[in-house]
Amino acid sequence: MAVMTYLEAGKLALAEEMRRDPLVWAVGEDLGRGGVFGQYKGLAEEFGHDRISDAPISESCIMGAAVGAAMMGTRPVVEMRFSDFALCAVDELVNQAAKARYMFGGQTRVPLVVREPIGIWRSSAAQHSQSLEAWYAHIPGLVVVVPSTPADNRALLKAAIRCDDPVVYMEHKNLWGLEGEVPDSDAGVGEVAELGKARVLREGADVTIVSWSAAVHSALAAAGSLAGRGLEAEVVDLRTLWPWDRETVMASVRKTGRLLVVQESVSVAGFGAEVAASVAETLHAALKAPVRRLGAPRIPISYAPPLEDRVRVTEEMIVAAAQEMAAVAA
Amino acid sequence: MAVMTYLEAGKLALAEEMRRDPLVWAVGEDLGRGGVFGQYKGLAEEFGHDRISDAPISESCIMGAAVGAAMMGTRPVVEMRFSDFALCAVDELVNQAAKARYMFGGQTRVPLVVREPIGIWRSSAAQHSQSLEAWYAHIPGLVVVVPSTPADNRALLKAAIRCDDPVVYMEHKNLWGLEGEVPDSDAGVGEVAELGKARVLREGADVTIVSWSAAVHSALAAAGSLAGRGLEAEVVDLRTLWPWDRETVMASVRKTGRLLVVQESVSVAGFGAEVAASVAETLHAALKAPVRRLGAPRIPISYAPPLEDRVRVTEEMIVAAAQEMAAVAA
Amino acid sequence: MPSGEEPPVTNLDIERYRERFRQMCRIRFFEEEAIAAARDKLVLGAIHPSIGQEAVAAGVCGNLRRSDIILSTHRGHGHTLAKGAEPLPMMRELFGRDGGYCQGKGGSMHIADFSVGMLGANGVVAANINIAAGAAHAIKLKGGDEVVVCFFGDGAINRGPFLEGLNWAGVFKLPILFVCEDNGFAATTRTKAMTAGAGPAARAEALGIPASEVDGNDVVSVDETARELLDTVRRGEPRFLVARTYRLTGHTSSDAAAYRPEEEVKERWLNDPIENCRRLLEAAGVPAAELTALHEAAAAEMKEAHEAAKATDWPAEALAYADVQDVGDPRKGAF
Amino acid sequence: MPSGEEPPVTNLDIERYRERFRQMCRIRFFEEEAIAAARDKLVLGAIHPSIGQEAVAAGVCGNLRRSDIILSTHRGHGHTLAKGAEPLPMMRELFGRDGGYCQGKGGSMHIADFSVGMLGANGVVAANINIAAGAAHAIKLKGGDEVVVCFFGDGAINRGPFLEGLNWAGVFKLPILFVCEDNGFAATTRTKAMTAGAGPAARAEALGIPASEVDGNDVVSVDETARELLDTVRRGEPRFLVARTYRLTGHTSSDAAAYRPEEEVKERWLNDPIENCRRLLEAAGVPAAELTALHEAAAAEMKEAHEAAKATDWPAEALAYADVQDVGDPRKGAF
Ligand SMILES: Cc1ncc(C[n+]2csc(CCOP(=O)(O)OP(=O)(O)O)c2C)c(N)n1
Ligand SMILES: Cc1ncc(C[n+]2csc(CCOP(=O)(O)OP(=O)(O)O)c2C)c(N)n1
Ligand SMILES: [Mg+2]
Ligand SMILES: [Mg+2]
Repeated sequence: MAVMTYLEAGKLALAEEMRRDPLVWAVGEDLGRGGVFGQYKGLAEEFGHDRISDAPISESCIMGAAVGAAMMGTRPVVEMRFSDFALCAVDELVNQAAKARYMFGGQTRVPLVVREPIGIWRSSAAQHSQSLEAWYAHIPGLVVVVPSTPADNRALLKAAIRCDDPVVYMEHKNLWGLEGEVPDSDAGVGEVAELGKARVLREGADVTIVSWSAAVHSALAAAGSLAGRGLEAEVVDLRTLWPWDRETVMASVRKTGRLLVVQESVSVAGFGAEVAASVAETLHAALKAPVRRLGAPRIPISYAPPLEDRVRVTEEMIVAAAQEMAAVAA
Repeated sequence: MAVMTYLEAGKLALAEEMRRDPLVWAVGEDLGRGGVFGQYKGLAEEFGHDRISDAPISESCIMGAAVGAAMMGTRPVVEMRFSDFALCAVDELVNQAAKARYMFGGQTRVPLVVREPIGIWRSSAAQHSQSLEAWYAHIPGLVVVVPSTPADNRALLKAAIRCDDPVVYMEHKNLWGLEGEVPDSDAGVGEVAELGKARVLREGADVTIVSWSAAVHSALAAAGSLAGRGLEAEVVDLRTLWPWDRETVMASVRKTGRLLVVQESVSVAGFGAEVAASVAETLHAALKAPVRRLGAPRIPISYAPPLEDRVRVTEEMIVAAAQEMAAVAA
Repeated sequence: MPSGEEPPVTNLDIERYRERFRQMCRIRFFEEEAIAAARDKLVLGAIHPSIGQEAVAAGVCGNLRRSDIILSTHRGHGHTLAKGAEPLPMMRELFGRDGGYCQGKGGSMHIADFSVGMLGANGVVAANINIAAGAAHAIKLKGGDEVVVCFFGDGAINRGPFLEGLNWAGVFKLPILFVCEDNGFAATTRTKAMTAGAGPAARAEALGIPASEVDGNDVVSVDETARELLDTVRRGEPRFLVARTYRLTGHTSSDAAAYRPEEEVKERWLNDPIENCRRLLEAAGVPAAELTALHEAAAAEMKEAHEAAKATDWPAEALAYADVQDVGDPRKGAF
Repeated sequence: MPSGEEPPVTNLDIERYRERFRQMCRIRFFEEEAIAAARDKLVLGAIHPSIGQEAVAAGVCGNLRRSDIILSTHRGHGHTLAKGAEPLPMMRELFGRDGGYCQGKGGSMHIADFSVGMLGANGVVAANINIAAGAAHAIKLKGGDEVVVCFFGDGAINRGPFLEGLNWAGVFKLPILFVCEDNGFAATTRTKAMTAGAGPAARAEALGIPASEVDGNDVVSVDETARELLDTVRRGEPRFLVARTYRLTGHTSSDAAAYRPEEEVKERWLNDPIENCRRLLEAAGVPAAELTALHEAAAAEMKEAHEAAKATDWPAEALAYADVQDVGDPRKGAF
């Protein structure tokens, strides 16, 4: 075990996969000098500028070229800088990458990873803060990964790179500096994740809190507070949204009888709706309280902190919601 | 009342609004010769080529230019041809149009209408058949309209054009030829819809079927069959997805105790999840059966009819689902 | 070369152009069969015939190896055949039948044959340009000597990917030939009316890609220019070719093209690339009967494909769920 | 014009360039205050200073009427001030305070002042090009005689909207001046390395927009060329201006720009557009003291904006829910 940041863990994952497989390469703006957050720092020195490739400010072509390069047998890792800029490349991702294998009757695969840093972070405002994971979960052909810890950023990124499907890989900008233990390279376990498996981060009998990405940490903090108030929350980190781990979620809710989904993104038509609707469809009779979602209001993200804060789901909100849910049964 | 097609009703709405307001104009590829489905046929003759404007194959610029032209006080109606091509203009719609008013602190508005024909239609395959209304419902700042009848295509398009917010207006390609009664221009009522109001198309006490766009017609047909089997379905056509008419839906489900959402689009993370989750959150105790969604599987849309058909929600599926739901309570 | 009075051509590579003639005939008859089948509702979705443009497909692709790559457009039957795909699985795909190249999932606009390096038609105008740049990028990364040819229309030059993909090819010095088939129209619109500046070649040059222009209805010009350009491309430099041509039929098989004068079309039929080539070969001494035989053989081949496709079953319904993705495969019930 | 040995300029329009000098000083000091405030964490999000590029903003915008329109970029403080926006509401916006131009919702990258025709900075590179084309389109439709100026960087020319927006302006003959500020860098990357072909002017010309190039550190050249071009633009023809300049500081206020040699930057500081202009005015007979006074007044003005912004409250929290949309307004509880 080594302690490292979420950012370093992602870099380690990429470096390890590039060492393992010469067909893995990364491309994006400014990568040669480390990328906008330093996630690629030093990699060009080891792998050269062909494999840690700069790109013009051409998001469509970065994504579209990755599709072509993936169909030709390489494994591109595409850096979009901010997930918001991936909106300049949606045709390439949704109409091309996601559909090519199917449309062409299985003649090809598009093994690419699109890294799309998401989330609210330091007054970045409306065009640099979005979390649109729900969009990609809706698109057949795409895999959606949303790591919340350093260990997962290594294990999931490695899995994403090895995956033969196009993967939308959403790191949360506010987690870059988060430190945590990461298994050693020769540990043999925990190094490469299985995509589609949630993790129960904390067990509890009273309420299931399902979350992903940075919101997991608020959920965990809230679970801590709740425990002090006599309420045991089970915290499930989905880790991947497509596929999402229905079994783990259902098992937990079957036990607790209560589901609270906690997401940073806009609640309306967010992925939490899928989880809540699925649980309501499947476990209606087992529910001790109605399913519930917490997420951002349907407003753009502001620059000024007091306004930006209005879209955040806080520990207090989670605690309050869980308590209300427990009170229903009481 | 006059009988006309869905297509003609849309054309009438645009013509009427263009006559009323000289600042309304339409722009898109091939509009001068009537547009790809003939929705603009004859309009250039009446309004000239400046107001029924051709465009280069430049979806980004069509959308982006509409944003600028809207901020400058005109009211562009943007034609995207197939909603799939709007994926070439997502930055312009989501990062620009939807956010400009907010980001700029209310200094401007972006009164544009984006017409995005959606849906499965005549073996159009994966890149010409999508229905991504859920995406736009998730984006703060956007209004989302999904008309299902000729009368609504007139009344809702007129309302969309008069709306000061950016409106994603999704006509269903399979409805172009649908005929129906449309109020006369001087009727005074029903001419311009109020956005955000659902319509109860059929009353019933046993199950609420919520639907929108072309799927409404399958829902209605199913309700007819169900009536023959002693089950009275209430069919609610949402008409707009943002805002969506929670009150009407909740009132109906409060009465019937059962919610079935019927959508053509992919079920996973589709808008049906929002409706189902909201009802489960709000009316848990009043439900006689679990909420339920019917929608497409998470697969791209095929070309060959037997494969294409596999994503369709049929009348039979709706009937079966409603009967199963009724059986729960029985 | 519509006139019949050329001097006898002496140094024409007869073998070569007989083969091109044959290829053009095959393309023509494939599409005529497809149009007829569309009328009979055997072809399901929209098809975009390339009738009148066959010399571009035949002239360019005749210079490619099997391992070379092409990317095509919505109007891609010609490119696909010329790259070596078989008519029967193509026709089956258009009919949405079992054994179609895409198992009936794609149709005309998504036809592909990866086994001959045909990486797909595309339903989104200009989207193939970036994908092609990426394919060439992969070849360079892997150190191969294959080339990529990317076909697109004159309407595609107004989409952003034109700029992004050409710039990309220039920056990374990729082995790619861009071929702009300038048929004067984008759907019902005369492309010129919606295009500022001097056109595709000027744009390419401004993006650092040397451009050549040829008469796209003259298979010899296309062939010779493409051959030369492809030599350069194979050495790792991108090139651009504009082929001026004309779409003799409508935008789709159901478009009567009423937006253009009949005389214009009539006149353009006099410049049919197949007839141009026939005249050339005849002038070079190839017996007319030999050419007629090639012509008829092509007709028969495509008629047979039509009949055979018609006799084929629909694909198995279960295929609808196949080949979506491995992780999160919908067949595993996770939806 | 870094040298100090020019012959005395006689026909320089002293009034005009004294004003430009003043404007450049204001921009410089605004940004220096903003950088200092960013160090103190008063400015919240990323800011992109235009230090060294002031002559472009001052030279171009000095030729505009209040009713004319500009669209700017992430590096837009200079354009905004030069178009007539006030420093205090700008600074408040950077601080995220009440009374900021966007009520604290936008910050530096989304600053706008519609009352003076400044239709917004933009956080997405090149996105403003299409929006600007549309603004000009609206002017033409309404029959106005305003013009639109669209600023963007040399990195923006590699995005699709560059092609689409310029083509649009050419096709519809719109009153728009595109201004490419070529500072040699796109973030940490030398733009040349990622740009094929001869650059922005050649691309514009290929898209049918006549292009001019000027020394962007010489406010007189910028001003004179812009004036001329804008006359043409006001008659309804699009034009393109490339201003060669240099970003003297980092990409953002927190970027040390270690990716470029110190000597390069040092040398470029000798070509500071403000000092260039000062020398020109002095050579034309303007007393040094007068220029120093203008300089100091600008410094004082911006210091005051800084102090006043700092003393301003945060915006009311309820504003978070305002101005999202009318229909489906989140304040109506519909979420
Ligand atoms: C992005 C996009 N916009 C619009 C269309 C609709 N469309 C299909 S073909 C076509 C015309 C294309 O013209 P051109 O590129 O010249 O090719 P041609 O049809 O002449 O071969 C259009 C507008 C599309 N498929 N994709
Ligand atoms: C579409 C998009 N891609 C990437 C970025 C990140 N980014 C912000 S500024 C910048 C460099 C822009 O370079 P240039 O256009 O030359 O303007 P300059 O910063 O030099 O003024 C980049 C890559 C962005 N904002 N938008
Ligand atoms: Mg064409
Ligand atoms: Mg620059």
